[in-house]
Amino acid sequence: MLHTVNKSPFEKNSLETCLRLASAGNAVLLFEDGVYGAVKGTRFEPTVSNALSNNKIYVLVSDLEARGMNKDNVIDGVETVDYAGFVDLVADNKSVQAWL
Amino acid sequence: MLHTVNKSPFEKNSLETCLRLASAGNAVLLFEDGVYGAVKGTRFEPTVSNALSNNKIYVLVSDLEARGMNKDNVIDGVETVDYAGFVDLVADNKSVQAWL
Amino acid sequence: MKFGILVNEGPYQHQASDSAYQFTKAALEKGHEIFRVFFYHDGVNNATRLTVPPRDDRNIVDRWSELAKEHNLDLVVCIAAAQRRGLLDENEAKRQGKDANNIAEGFRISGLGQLIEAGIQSERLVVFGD
Amino acid sequence: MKFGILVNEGPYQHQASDSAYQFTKAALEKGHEIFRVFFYHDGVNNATRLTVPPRDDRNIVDRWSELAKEHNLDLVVCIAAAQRRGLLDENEAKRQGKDANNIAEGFRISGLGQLIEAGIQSERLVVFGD
Amino acid sequence: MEEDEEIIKKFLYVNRKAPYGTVYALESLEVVLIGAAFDQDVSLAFIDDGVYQLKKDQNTSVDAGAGMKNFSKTYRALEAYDVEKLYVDKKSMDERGLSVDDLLVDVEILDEAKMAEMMGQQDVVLSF
Amino acid sequence: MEEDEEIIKKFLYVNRKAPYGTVYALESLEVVLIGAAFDQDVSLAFIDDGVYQLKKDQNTSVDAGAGMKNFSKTYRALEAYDVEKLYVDKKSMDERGLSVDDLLVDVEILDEAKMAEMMGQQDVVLSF
Repeated sequence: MLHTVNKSPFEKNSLETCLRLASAGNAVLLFEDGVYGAVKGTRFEPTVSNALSNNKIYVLVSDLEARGMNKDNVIDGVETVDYAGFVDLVADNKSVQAWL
Repeated sequence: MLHTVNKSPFEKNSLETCLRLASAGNAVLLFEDGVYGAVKGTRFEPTVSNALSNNKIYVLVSDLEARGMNKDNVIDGVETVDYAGFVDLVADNKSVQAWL
Repeated sequence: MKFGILVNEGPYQHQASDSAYQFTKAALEKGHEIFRVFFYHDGVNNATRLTVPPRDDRNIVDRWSELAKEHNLDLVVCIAAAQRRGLLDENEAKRQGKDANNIAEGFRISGLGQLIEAGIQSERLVVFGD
Repeated sequence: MKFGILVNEGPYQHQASDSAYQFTKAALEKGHEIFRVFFYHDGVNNATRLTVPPRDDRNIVDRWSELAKEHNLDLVVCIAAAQRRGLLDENEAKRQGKDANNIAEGFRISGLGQLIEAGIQSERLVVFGD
Repeated sequence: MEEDEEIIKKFLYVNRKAPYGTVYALESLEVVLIGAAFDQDVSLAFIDDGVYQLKKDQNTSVDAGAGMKNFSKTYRALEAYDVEKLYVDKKSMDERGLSVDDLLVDVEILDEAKMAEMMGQQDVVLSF
Repeated sequence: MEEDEEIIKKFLYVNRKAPYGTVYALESLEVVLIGAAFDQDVSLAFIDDGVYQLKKDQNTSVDAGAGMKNFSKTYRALEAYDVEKLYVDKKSMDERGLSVDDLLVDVEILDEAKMAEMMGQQDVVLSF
């Protein structure tokens, strides 16, 4: 199962609830303003780093670059994908849940 | 100065930042989904109760009633107002800041 | 007292336009003056005459038009925001080579300067949004 | 694989429509099939032909229309959501007694059943919103 | 709908937003009602502020000021449409000081493990 | 604008939202630019995710995928419009691990007491 989160964890509670309710082994994609959750050095880094023991976490690189960051800013263990990679994630998982 | 908050404290960080940056003596009005911040028995009751020592806090009664609550559900010390009261709050304060 | 009102969201999706309307009505009932209601961002979508809401629900656009008529309100739609979102009056439609327009009675399209002017001329500016 | 796409927000105000477009394009480039793109809530505002965005910015509506033409996409606008927000095609305008319509090329207006059908017929449904 | 006749999928509607502040709760319910005609296996989840959609005693009369359409009674009608699986997130209820007595309809309260399990079984997840 | 000639008010623009995810940052900047012609006393506050509006190295080229208009350089042009009072909330920077070196423009970092004081001096507060 793939979870998508498009909101900043500073602004909204979507990422928090997503990580609380995602089953072990589920994939999580951070995109749009959700990419801030994937960034090193923020207040949310520990939360996201811990989640990596349960879930694969991905971040959409174009949304990261639009916001002035790149792969080097991403928490160790979080993988960057482009839109083609986003499509593959959807295809590879049985269902997709958007945490709007 | 009057601060308005229209989002639920569970969903967004507006109330938290508003209370952090409101000066002592400022008024705060909770309306729309912001009214959940005025309700007794929630995780945010202590935060809002504490803020009452610095700020007057008001809640719009029609938005409270739309959401299935009334004056009896409101934290002690938070005052209910109707739209006429909202207008008075705006008139009585030198400026209004909406925490969108 | 003279109030200015800023509406940042469209009808139905967010409560902002409802709240702004109820506030404006209450202010008028208390004898205050509304210098201007300015519609920005998706707020410009409040100005379309093409809505057909369900019969058992409120008609947000008509409510604004009627309030404007009754109290001679100045309802201004931001031209830049309106262009992005497809709100046009007859003149704008002609100027842009569009074959239709959709603005409702009582609204007029103008520039962002009208918002700044509302801030200057009003004694209070109240913002409604998401 | 067969994908369905749901777009819940209008153009420009939120990134949802941009993301949905980029995703749809990437899926097509990878050889997937798009069963339908369904526009709901403020998403219906993506279907207006009256937008005039600044020249140095993308034209979200045209982009969808062109992608639909190129790949024969089924772009469906929810009728109930469209009525609340003032999106009409020629038939709907006539039926509702409105003097103008604003739907863009490549979009069609239909019922919510089309969303459910997209859920049933597509192997994956991907939702973009606020 | 003929071609759909033999496909029965598990549809989950995820509701995480409060009513009235935005239209999502109302328009989500409209999808559920239309969807009921398709004979799919439907579940509704109420998480975070979505649990407030089910709060009793909602009153939006124009006199009361909000002037919006009160759609809360429609949740009671869901049973008649064979929509009977309403799941509520326990933590969301607890954080808001809500109990089942505060809700308009019968629901099943799920802890995190059970909610996650239920979500994992779905074919189509609609979020608004 | 003749009648406004002698009124000079303190205008504050409050920016609390990240760029690109929503249009608020861009359309707020458009108001600031138009407003600059009115000779008012203008300040901008960047709080919460609003500080991300000022992040260096924003890249939205179509090739890169996002395909949106990069408006970040406009913040650098504000000085030419005599918009020079840019205030940034210290806690928002700290929580995001950002320092002034990460920002496109010169700003003044304010602690909570100073930010509250500055806000209290304003006549008109515009939030988007």
